[in-house]
Amino acid sequence: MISKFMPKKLFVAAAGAVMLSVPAAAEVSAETAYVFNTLLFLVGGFLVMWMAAGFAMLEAGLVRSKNVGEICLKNISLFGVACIMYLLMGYNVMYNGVDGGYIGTFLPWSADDAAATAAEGATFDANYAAASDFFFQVVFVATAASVVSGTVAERIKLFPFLIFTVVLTGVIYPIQGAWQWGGGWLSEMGFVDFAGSTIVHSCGGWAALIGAIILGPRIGKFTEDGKVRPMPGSSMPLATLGTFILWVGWFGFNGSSQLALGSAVDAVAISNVYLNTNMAACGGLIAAMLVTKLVYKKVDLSMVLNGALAGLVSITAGPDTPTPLIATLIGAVGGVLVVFAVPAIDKLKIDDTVGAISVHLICGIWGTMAVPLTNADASFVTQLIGVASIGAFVSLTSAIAWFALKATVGIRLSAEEEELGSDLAELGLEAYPEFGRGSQKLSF
Amino acid sequence: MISKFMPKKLFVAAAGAVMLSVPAAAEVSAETAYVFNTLLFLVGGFLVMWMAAGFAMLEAGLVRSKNVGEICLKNISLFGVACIMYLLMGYNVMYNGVDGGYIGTFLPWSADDAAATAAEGATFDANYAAASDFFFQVVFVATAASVVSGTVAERIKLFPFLIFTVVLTGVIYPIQGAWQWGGGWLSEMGFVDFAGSTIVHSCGGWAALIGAIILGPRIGKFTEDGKVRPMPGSSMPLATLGTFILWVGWFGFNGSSQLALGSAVDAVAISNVYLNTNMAACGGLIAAMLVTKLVYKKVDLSMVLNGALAGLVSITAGPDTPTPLIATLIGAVGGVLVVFAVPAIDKLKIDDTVGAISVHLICGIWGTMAVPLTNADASFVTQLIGVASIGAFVSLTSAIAWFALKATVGIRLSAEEEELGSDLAELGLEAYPEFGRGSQKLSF
Amino acid sequence: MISKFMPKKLFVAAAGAVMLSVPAAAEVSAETAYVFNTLLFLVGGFLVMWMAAGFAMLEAGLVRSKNVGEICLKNISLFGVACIMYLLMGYNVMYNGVDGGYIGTFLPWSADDAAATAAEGATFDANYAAASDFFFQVVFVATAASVVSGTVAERIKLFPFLIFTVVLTGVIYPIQGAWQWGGGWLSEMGFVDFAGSTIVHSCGGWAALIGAIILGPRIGKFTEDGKVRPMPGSSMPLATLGTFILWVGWFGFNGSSQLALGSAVDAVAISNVYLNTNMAACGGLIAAMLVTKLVYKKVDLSMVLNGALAGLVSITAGPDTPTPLIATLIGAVGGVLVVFAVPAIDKLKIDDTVGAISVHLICGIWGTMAVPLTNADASFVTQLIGVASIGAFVSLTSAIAWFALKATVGIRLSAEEEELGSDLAELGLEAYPEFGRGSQKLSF
Amino acid sequence: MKYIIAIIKPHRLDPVRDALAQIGINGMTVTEVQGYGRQRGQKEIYRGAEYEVHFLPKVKLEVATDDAVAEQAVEAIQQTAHTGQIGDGKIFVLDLNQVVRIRTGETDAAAL
Amino acid sequence: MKYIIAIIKPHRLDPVRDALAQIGINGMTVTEVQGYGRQRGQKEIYRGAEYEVHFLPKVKLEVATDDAVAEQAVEAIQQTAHTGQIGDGKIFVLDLNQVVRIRTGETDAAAL
Amino acid sequence: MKYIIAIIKPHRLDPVRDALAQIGINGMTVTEVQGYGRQRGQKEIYRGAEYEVHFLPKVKLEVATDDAVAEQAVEAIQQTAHTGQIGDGKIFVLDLNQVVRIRTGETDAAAL
Ligand SMILES: Nc1ncnc2c1ncn2[C@@H]1O[C@H](COP(=O)(O)OP(=O)(O)O)[C@@H](O)[C@H]1O
Ligand SMILES: Nc1ncnc2c1ncn2[C@@H]1O[C@H](COP(=O)(O)OP(=O)(O)O)[C@@H](O)[C@H]1O
Ligand SMILES: Nc1ncnc2c1ncn2[C@@H]1O[C@H](COP(=O)(O)OP(=O)(O)O)[C@@H](O)[C@H]1O
Repeated sequence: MISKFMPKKLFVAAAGAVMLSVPAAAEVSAETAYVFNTLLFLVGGFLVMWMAAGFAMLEAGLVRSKNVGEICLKNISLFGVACIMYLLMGYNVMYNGVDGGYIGTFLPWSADDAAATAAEGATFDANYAAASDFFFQVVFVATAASVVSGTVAERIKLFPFLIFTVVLTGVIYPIQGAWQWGGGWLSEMGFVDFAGSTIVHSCGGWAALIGAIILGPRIGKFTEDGKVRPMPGSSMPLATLGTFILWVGWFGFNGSSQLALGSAVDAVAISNVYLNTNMAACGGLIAAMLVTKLVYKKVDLSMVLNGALAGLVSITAGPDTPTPLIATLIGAVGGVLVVFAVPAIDKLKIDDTVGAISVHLICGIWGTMAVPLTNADASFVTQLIGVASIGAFVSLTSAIAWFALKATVGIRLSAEEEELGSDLAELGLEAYPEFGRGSQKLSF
Repeated sequence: MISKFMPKKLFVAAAGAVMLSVPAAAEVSAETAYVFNTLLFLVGGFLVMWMAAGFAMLEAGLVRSKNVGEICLKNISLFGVACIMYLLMGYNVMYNGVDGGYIGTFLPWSADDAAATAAEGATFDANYAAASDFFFQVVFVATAASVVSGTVAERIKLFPFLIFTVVLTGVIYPIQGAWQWGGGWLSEMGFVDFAGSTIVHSCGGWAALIGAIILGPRIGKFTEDGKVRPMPGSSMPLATLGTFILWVGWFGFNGSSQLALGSAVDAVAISNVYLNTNMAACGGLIAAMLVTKLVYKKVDLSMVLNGALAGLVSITAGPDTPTPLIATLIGAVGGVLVVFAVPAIDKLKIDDTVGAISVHLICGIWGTMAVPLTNADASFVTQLIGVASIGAFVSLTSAIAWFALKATVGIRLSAEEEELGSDLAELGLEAYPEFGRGSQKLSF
Repeated sequence: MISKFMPKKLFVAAAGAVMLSVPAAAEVSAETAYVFNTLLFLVGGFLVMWMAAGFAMLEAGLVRSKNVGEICLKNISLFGVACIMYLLMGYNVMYNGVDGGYIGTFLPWSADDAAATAAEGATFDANYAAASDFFFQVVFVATAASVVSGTVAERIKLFPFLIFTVVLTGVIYPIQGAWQWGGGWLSEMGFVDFAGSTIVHSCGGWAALIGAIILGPRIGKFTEDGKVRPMPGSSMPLATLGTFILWVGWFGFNGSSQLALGSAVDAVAISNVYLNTNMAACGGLIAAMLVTKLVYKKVDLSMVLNGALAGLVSITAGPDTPTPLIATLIGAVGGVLVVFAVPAIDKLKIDDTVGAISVHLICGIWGTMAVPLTNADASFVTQLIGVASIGAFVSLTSAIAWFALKATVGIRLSAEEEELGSDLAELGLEAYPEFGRGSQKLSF
Repeated sequence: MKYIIAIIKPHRLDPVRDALAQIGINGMTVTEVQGYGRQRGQKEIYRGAEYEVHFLPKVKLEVATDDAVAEQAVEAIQQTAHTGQIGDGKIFVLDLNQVVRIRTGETDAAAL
Repeated sequence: MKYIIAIIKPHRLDPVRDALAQIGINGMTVTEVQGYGRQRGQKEIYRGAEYEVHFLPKVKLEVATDDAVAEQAVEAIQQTAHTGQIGDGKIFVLDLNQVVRIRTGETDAAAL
Repeated sequence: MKYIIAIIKPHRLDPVRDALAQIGINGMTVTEVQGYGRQRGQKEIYRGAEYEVHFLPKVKLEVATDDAVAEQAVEAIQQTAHTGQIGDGKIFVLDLNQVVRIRTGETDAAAL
């Protein structure tokens, strides 16, 4: 009998003893492993899907109230677009027949689970249900697109942004993804990116950077005498909530990127990934807090939130190999980076509304380059090749897409619409109709 | 050894190879299946429980600020009432001894796990722990009740609403649920409703519709010259958050309605359900976005959010059989329906504060009728019989309950209280005491 | 073949039959159990981690808008501090070599999974991956610290608070935790605290109580003529959201405290814990609602939210033994307690900004003392000894820490800073810059 | 010219605007204010402690008019804002020296 | 009659209201405003960029009084709102021609 | 002395403040208001129903000045707030009897 009042630790040891006395098969059966793996994808999938809400809340908190409705709309609709495009072609461009090359096939995805569900002689080599894999992969695509929406917020037009999302999620992301996760040339070379510091976060970050440059800064962001005029976000608690949501979702993002839960070895690996992911976020936020306090005398909450995310992005390329303390440090470096990257990008007169370039691009690079520190299978040179080639590819293709949109439908709200706010201009409603609109004008 | 730097796809194939070489039993053992099934219910249960927060945030975002506190209170307290009533009688009315008939027994629920926990000779025929099943079922009841709260918001009195919830969750919902999920006459007839488009969503929708009619519209909603006067919701980001929460919760709602995870066949089925659920939401929101843009020139965020939910409700009756593309289309039809249903219901002078009738009733019917399109085991006629009989039953019993409440304790706030707001009238507090109350009066 | 259109209940019975006909090993294999247990910790861990967001939102909703940014910062940074301290020493102080005594060893934690991951002859006696256990344990520590932040909000200085958190999570919490969960003297004596009514919630509660006394009330909270001046929270929907988040997280908190999922017996136990946890929350909120209505004529939403949390805290010491109805009642008593405790603590001129002392300390004690009612293995006397000894220890050590901080760096904002708000004073920003700051002054 | 300041109940704003339009006044400025007077504030309750909110939400209307219309305007406001219940508000009339329309630079009567 | 407009620090509102009540003034209208003057604004920081918020939260009090009480009222406000620190605010007194109580139609002194 | 009330477009506030500073006026009080005039409100849409928001966000500036500067101030405001588009706003000038600086008790010219 298992008595519940035993202390946690001891009780478990006791239960262990009980377990051992059972003369059971020690191994995990093939079908059980199949179920475990599928479950890992499903749980990981809903956690990463939940990150879409995190981006929405983070960005809604960091834009001014006259643009909050539109940023909510963008975040939910880009998720829809991403899922549909990945289904229509993205998945197969990324995974279907890449074979050491550069690109898969432009075909819609469909499931093939015949082997595992055969009435007789079922085999479980596929290791997981096809749709569970697709579901897990598709939520990653949306993450890359979410990065972009934050940077270009408050001045971009809605539909041109969504068209860019179509291109990003249907073509750009899958192609560079194919190079690594699809088994393309980068993976053959030995590039390491466990859950996507480069493939997801930097990819989104490059697209955002190019977009911000082509789009130009918000009106009034940089004064004539070259100073930065801050435009404080409308709701710190929403930004905090968004950060927490992203943090939780990241356990799915990194943890389920182990891709298998069917053995003790996998269970151990995933546990380490969870813990390292958590510690890197802690390291990032504490570092950002201390540095802002030192540099600015006050602790900037928006920076601390960015710091936590910076930690998470930084660990994403290699959450499996460091010890928890090293993971904390990797995250902490990310947190420091972000505190200095945000004003540096401002100095370049690039207007990144929510700091996404600093968080996802800069820390995505840092995280990728940090992998060889704890992973003997990775080399700095290969990591650098991966970062640079994906950076070049995404920047170039994004630039083409942004310029094409600019030249045709136009990507930017008119000055009048921007002044009025994208909510009234494009949605015809207000995000907070009862909370004293117009007040933001008094802040300066 | 499993090397982490291999690309995702290839790595999995390799791991598969390793697995196969293990001379293990291929099947899932009975006890392992028991644990898997129980786990499926627990994970599904906490996800669906989380939907209660989704309804609370969605509705809090869509009512005016003077009623936000009360809508929060209603959403959390209806959850409490629903759980208690389902424990006291609802579960057994729905599942205990229906046997092809119309109703179970009015008895409190209690767990019987003796077979599985016997010290010797335990058997696992029950397939899952009793409490995990109850937990999963009980969160569905609350969902049905949440639908009602949104429609009748901003004018109904708190306690009469809760008394209606007692009746709905203790009697009305369980009886019609017994007809299908309890193994009653509808299930014998071959009605198909995988996770409750009809049994949960339409059920709540009918109760809401009847309530809205009996209660009458909010003061000022319809002007004397027959025009609709919009009353914009107080917080678009909260409404967006609520929608995302519901979306995430829906993976539990639909996914765990497979009711078993103990085999590869189940794992495949659940994966398909997850993916289809996700795609239907995407279809619904994109369709709603495009249609509102076409019809109104602007994209109404509140409609897009309803569109996502419409997609989710639409797929709920049959998320297991369509391909993902068809699921997207089923959701898209739901998204279009909702865009036209909302103003149509307004035209009928029925005041549905958050659009719950359009989302849950209309799309619940659509989703149920769409099942035969992809499921050969379902027939249009039987589906229609199910929709109609449940519609008639819930409408009738709801009407009785609403009228009885109206005739006795009264269901509506006084005009003065409604003007003042239900927060001050019934809670004696304000939801946002510092954000300039009264400003909503300036919107007209 | 499994046909999906069968009613839920019947379908499961049928699936059960199918299962039985398979001539599989009935038991759960040792490695499968290892994976299940690890999974239990990981899922429980991310759910409890999510509670940090719940505390942040609850507290952000219950403080005035001029302090919302700082409370968000405190909640996210205390999580970071707690994780780092527990890694650096807390875990080993609590679990490493306590052996019936009072304290473990001051050493950083590190994982040892060699047995389970050995290439040959792997054994699974450890029962779960080390990091999954650490991850699950560490999120509990943060919970204890979160309790404190709510009570001392709106007047404490940021860094002194964080230093206190260092002491609490690195030393105070682990030592008293060692007494019970670490296998120390209390556990040997037969004290029962399943998931931490005393060890987590009361521990945080005592530290909060002592902090509130030493810190003193907020300016203006108690008028010269001895009356209480309420300072209404800035956002009821955020407080509601926080409560829902905590509720969901609690399934991980209590459910995964079963510590094993590798058998039907465990699955049944966890299911009961889930259900009882849910019912206790329902009981607490409904009781608080009815009592506030009776006593104050109006239903105070903030109290109902506290009531739900009170129910959750109350059941936490013994969610495994009661029937669901008894669990509802245990929660309901908690809900009633909190309604009377809040004004009582006000009368003592102790200023508990969010009611955390009432919820976590008072109900933590009640929950611990209620265990013997349904658990034959527990005795009132031992429970009392546990409550009293931990209360004495935490109060004493907290008092030392608070006084030391007060005497050195100071713990309280200047009157001017408090008046201005901690956001402007310590963060240099506003949580809601566009929503009419200053308006709170008009409430009186 | 006159500068009319009227404190009214928020929900009377729309009717008052219509009434003013009928006598040819098509410009006004509105502010949300908090009023204190004979009408007692709302009793609120928070966490077991009751308290009175002394100030009640009102709307302040500012209308600049010609001397000729001023009397009519005051009457229109008084009659339309009137509900007969305590807290209906007050109308204040001040002398106005000069008016300028910013867009055109027109002054006084022409600027109204 | 006089129309007194006072710009004061928000936290002085309650004492001022009490002081006015003591000299028999039981009606007033209050608005949240932003003040600009000698008192410098708050330095805020956001994402690494510092900036000054020029306007500071103040409260505007409007009180209509009889000529007889006006002086007393001004004095009461000045003394109670006074903290001696920069930014204490200003009192403006204007002539008031006419007052109407909306509820009753009473005018002038009777309406106050 | 004069009490100048100006209703302007919110985004012109900063330039107007600068312009006033240049003629030596360093104090003012600002309120968010809703304006109604020739400029038509924004069409908004919500859940399939269109409606017009009649009131537009404006900013109200209140500046007390010496008689000597008043004219200059009015001109500065008119010129700086001017965009030439409908809805630019209005300036109202009232007589001001008395000013008190709360901090020092100074009155009139000295208090400005
Ligand atoms: N002396 C005053 N000066 C300025 N405003 C006043 C004055 N007296 C009343 N008010 C305003 O008029 C509103 C209504 O006054 P109140 O005394 O409550 O009702 P009534 O006018 O019906 O007697 C108050 O809320 C306040 O805004
Ligand atoms: N000329 C003015 N016209 C209108 N309001 C003014 C004027 N000068 C100052 N104020 C108001 O008075 C407030 C206090 O003025 P300030 O110069 O900061 O301090 P002090 O009155 O103590 O010298 C300002 O914030 C502003 O609201
Ligand atoms: N008679 C009036 N009294 C008070 N305020 C007025 C009056 N007429 C106009 N206003 C204010 O001036 C603003 C601009 O007026 P409007 O008629 O729209 O444009 P314009 O001044 O360019 O003709 C209005 O929004 C309103 O706030």
